Amino acid sequence: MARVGVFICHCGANIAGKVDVEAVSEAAINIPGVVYSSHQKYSCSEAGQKVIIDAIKENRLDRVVIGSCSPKMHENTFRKTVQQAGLNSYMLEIANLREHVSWVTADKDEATKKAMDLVKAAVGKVSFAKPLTPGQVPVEKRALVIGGGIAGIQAALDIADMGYEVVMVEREPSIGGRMAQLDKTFPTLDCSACILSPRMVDVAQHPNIRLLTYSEVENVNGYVGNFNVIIRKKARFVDERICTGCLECMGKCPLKKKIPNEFENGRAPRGAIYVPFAQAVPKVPVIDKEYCRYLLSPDPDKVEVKEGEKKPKRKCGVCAKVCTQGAVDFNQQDELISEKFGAIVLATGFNLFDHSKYGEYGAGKIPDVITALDFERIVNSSGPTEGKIVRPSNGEKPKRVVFIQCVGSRDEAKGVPYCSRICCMYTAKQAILVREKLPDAEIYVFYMDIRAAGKGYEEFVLRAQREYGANYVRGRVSRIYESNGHMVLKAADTLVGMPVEMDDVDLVVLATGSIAREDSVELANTIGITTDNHGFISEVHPKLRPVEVPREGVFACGACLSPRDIPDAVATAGAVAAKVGVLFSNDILMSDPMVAEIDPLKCAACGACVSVCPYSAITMEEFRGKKFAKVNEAMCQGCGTCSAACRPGAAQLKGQTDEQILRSIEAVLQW
Amino acid sequence: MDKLELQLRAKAIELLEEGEVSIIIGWGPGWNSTKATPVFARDGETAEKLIFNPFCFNNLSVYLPRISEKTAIIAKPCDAGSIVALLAEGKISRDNLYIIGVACQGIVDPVKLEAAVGSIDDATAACLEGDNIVVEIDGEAKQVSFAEVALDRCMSCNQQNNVFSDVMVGEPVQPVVGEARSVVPEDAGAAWWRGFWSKEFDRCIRCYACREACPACYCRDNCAVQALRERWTGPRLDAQEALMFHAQRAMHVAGRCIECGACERACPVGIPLTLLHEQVGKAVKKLFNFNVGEKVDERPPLETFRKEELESGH
Amino acid sequence: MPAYAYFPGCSLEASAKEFDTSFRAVFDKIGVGLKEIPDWSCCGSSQVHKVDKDVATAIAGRNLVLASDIGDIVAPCAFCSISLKEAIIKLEHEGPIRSTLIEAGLEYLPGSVSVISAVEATYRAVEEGLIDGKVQSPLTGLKVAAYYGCLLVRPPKIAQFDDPENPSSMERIMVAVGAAPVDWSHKTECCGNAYIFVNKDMTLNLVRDVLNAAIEANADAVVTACPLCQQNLAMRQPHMKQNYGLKREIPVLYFTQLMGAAMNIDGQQLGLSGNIVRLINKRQQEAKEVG
Amino acid sequence: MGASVQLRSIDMDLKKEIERLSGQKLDACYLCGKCSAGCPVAPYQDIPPHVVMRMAQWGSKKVLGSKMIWNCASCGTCYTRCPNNIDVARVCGALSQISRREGLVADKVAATLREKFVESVKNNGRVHELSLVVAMKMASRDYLGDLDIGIPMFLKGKFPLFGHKIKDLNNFQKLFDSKKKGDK
Repeated sequence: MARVGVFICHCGANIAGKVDVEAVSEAAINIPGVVYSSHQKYSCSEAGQKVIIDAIKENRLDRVVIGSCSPKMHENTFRKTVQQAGLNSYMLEIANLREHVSWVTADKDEATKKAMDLVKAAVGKVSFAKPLTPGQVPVEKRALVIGGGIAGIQAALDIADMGYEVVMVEREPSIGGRMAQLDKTFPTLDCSACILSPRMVDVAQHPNIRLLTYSEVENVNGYVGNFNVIIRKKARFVDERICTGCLECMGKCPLKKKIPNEFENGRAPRGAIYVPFAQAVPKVPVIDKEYCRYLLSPDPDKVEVKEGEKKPKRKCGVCAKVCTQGAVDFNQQDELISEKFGAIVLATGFNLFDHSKYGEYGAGKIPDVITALDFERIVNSSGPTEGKIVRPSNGEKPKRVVFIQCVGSRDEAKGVPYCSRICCMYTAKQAILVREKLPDAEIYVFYMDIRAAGKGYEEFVLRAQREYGANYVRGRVSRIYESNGHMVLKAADTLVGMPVEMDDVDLVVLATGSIAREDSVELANTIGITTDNHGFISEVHPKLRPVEVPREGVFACGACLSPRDIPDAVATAGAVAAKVGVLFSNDILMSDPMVAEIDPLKCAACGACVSVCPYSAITMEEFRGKKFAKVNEAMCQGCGTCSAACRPGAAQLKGQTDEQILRSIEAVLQW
Repeated sequence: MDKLELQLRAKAIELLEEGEVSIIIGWGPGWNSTKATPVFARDGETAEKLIFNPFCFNNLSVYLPRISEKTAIIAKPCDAGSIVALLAEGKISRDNLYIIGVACQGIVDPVKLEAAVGSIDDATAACLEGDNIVVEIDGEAKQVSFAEVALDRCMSCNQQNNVFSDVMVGEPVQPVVGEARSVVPEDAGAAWWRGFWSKEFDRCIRCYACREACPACYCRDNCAVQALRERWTGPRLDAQEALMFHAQRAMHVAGRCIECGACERACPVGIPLTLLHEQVGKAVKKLFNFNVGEKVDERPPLETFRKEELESGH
Repeated sequence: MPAYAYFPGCSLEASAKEFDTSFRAVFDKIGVGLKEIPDWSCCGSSQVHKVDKDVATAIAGRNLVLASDIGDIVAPCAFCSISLKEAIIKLEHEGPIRSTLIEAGLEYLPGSVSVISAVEATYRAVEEGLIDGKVQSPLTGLKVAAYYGCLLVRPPKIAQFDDPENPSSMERIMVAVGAAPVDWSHKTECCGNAYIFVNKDMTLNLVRDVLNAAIEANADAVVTACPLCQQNLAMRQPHMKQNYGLKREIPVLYFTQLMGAAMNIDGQQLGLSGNIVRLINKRQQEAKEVG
Repeated sequence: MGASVQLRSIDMDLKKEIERLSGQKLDACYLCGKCSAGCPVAPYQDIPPHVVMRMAQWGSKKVLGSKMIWNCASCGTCYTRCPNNIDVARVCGALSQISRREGLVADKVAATLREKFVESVKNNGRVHELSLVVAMKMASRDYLGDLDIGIPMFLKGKFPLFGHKIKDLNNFQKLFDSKKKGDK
């Protein structure tokens, strides 16, 4: 017969304020199997833990129930406590009397009764607990960083500096990310490229970092310390080992001014063979197979030639002809690289809201209504206008410039209820840049609230207003339309409580908000983690575990978690590096023993568990002609799905067996 | 002799002789002519016993998961559905299987037949003549229209000539036209069902014939109720525990049951189990838009995992 | 022949007669049947809605029930179509209002009927090619400003048709009859609806802005699909020219009137004035000379 | 509007009544002003829509005396563009109902229009435009204005002297009388 001890925690007044802890403790002693029961003010305190340890020893308890807060908070604490008393740490069950009872139940008597039921259930469950032992897995001390923006760069450099090997995967031809597209950065106004490009070069030159650009992660298998990742290295058609970066080829491409350059947000052209921008790392061009004439023309070897006809020749191929190194290789194919990693870092960044969803602002069709990212390129001296602020419609200097904030932020109707956090600041910065370049221009900023919480941020916004003469108008713009070569804008000044109208507007800059990458959910699925409603990666705990995600060994930093500015992206990247360092400081990891196991004698070999397992942790085995399913304990995450799907009850989650669950229910039902 | 049966036997013998398969599963004459019985033929002599008529109500696919040699099976449309379901689960291998489909115009419901003509255990002869079933009992030939005594399920079947098979035997047929007899009132709510099943399950003697006859119940010795857990699915003759057993079985075959009715026909105390499985089947159809027995490459919906299920989005 | 349940609405019986007659004539020509809903009543319009939204839903519901035997409803007036559309959405969830209807001998079955406006019905007909071959004298050279006003495409959750900020269906229809739609800024600005009686100054200001925008875009005429828009825009133009800075007078027509003209439907049925007919002829002539 | 609003006197009953009649959640509004910005009639009113919303959030009775709540044209511009999916026209409608009940109508002419319109619908099943126009002319005391428009329309048969009465008027009027069952 089990000897169960019950300990009811007051949690100060958190539990005791609503639950009659004494009554619960007294009732517990009458539950079959319980030989000891008491209550304490704070079970998690050192004194409280001592009471538990002493009681276990004195009363020869072999199982423990603690009625306290959520196991999420203190399960680990109490596991160690019972272990100190000489018990296996899994001979413990926590009845959640705080989150499940006192915090959510209004009536005192009801709360006390519910607490008693939960304790009964816990006793029922723990009575059938079995000692469990954690397994051991070795750690592959290499990190994969997905995304080569400022967050990924920082994380990669920090991890590499600790002496661990890093592979960085970036899907664009160059690293640099969003920050590379920016002109100046707030609130210091230093040049974005000037502070970023040294870091990019560091990545390229670091002996511990291997850079895979123009590459994407295709599949992730395995578990913490032992991930198997398949990376698709897309065909670049230029051999990175040979190319010297002279870029002679780019100038000769007949399409050199024909294709919108994504890096310039489509506001400047590129060729079919190109590097996205001057400081690109690596400075090796790619050939865009969607456009390249050579690659699009039919392969003569594959064309059927009728008698008497000439074999067709492939078109163009100029780049290959001008390359002195012979680096252009039209026969290159996508390459699948399979690598092993101990940790994965997500730094996939963000996208900008598509303002064509705002019909009232011209749906992207009015040429002089541009986005903030367009503005960054226009104002940048290496951008399409060499830094001259001009109206896209006619190339003239604008006299009246209007900024509109919260376009695709704080707009529930457009599916983006959240604040993008960066727009207030970059709008102030852009207003300042307008004033610097166009001393006579009128500048207006339509805003709802100014959110400038950050070091030097509020001062920066005030400078935009006071020193640079940006007129801030509190109110949202309702509509923009063209009239006589200019724009008319209908707005409201809510501080005076009046509608206002503005004629002869020359340039409108929309502060488009941050959204998740369009394929973030897909990526999350590939990696086996989750996103929030908006596609941002979910962290384990927003306050206490802000860079960990619910799959062990996977971390995230930067704007793929939520909208954030450069300082925050860099800070989280550093945090991730520290977390990876902690992980890699172990040679061996202890795995959670609460994993599934399958009784081969009960298994009917239906395969349901194999097909429902989210982590591909179950395989079909055969022994002497009999098939049965088997769990790979290192890959199992203990979700219990197999156990639910298993008809004969062969699959059981250790520590949460059918027997334990049924005993809990029976205890509550008082069978 | 029926042309269809001749073809059937010829095909079976051919398959055996050519070594295509080592065993043929089909129906043969039972201990009385209203009761066809399964036949397992390994030689031509046994294969000569094969028959097919409206009394062949067993779903023979129930034997497939237990046989690992090369097998040919004679399948009517509903049995073929079971075979598809078993293939979809990977429980049997297509490579080891040769399916002889038979065109089927309907099967006699023994309960209806008995109600119409009296104790069919005493029948001395029975056959389908035109649109009527003729049964001879105590020397008296009793005649009843086929539509009157056919299985409800056959009235709504539209697969009679379209059987998932390697070869089809028999001429195309017309389905039997009649009306299904539902005992369920249109407005049946939870209370009605509770009353109905407590009455029905009170008769259950826990013989497990339903389970044995069911092609989806291949767990056999590993069946969950083998645990006979006290107070849950205990071994007592108790309507509640019987309900628990049958409800559990219904859940276990949900998304895999083709509602062939083999369980109901096997039940010695006449519990209308098909009704239970139909109810569950409707829910599966509605929730997952899944038709059991339609595709060989789609696992049952309750046995699949999609990555979206990892809480992404919502 | 496909057939709609036709809901003319109060205005089309009176002040907007030519919308009624021209719409019927055009649909007759393209072979789409219109069966008037027997004993139809007020749509529940925004005025009733503001007094009691449930009563408005109930009286709109009456029309839905009466139409359900005929088919999907086409309601030319923008107010009517939006009221009826909203009622469909409301009645889905409003059991008590459905009970009220039952008390009045009307049982509404959710999903039994749907509602579209005249523009939607015409747009569908154009897309289905029903007007192909019916346009005998295309309105070549005629520049039209398609005016949607408010409730034809708004609010999008209820209207569920076209783009609320930059609609283009009427332009598509105009192209189909050979006219040249102009791009202009005020196609969805409000005309002030019935407030001409309440705040005349306000309404005339709004109307002036709309018309001047069409004039600036060089339109020959404005086409509408709403009785209130047409009347507000068409009437009082001389007065506005004198006192409100209206740049010039400009014809304002129902889109169906122009369609009818392109299909050679008798001018009497369309209610077209001689001036318009002459304008159309002039543009056609000019186009011929240029082309 | 004189004296300051005592915030502790938020009238929750009024606020709830507005929410019930309008079906809109007032607290969803964060007062960005987009409704006022696009509202075609706002420039001609005493207060713009977002101020109506703010006062409604307070449950301030002052809003009942506003002209804006009577002059909303129900054009749907605000609702179409509102970031929080609020139909401000419905809020104005609810406020005008309460305003009429409390005798605080600021725009008598607009109130008459509504009253006559609904009366016409209730008595005939449809609106008789001519009687509505005449009633409005009387209410606004603009007896002769627009005669230049009205007379030709009348002559063209666009203003039939007598309205159409629907046949099933009896049942139709029941739709006005029976109240929503959940109301009491």
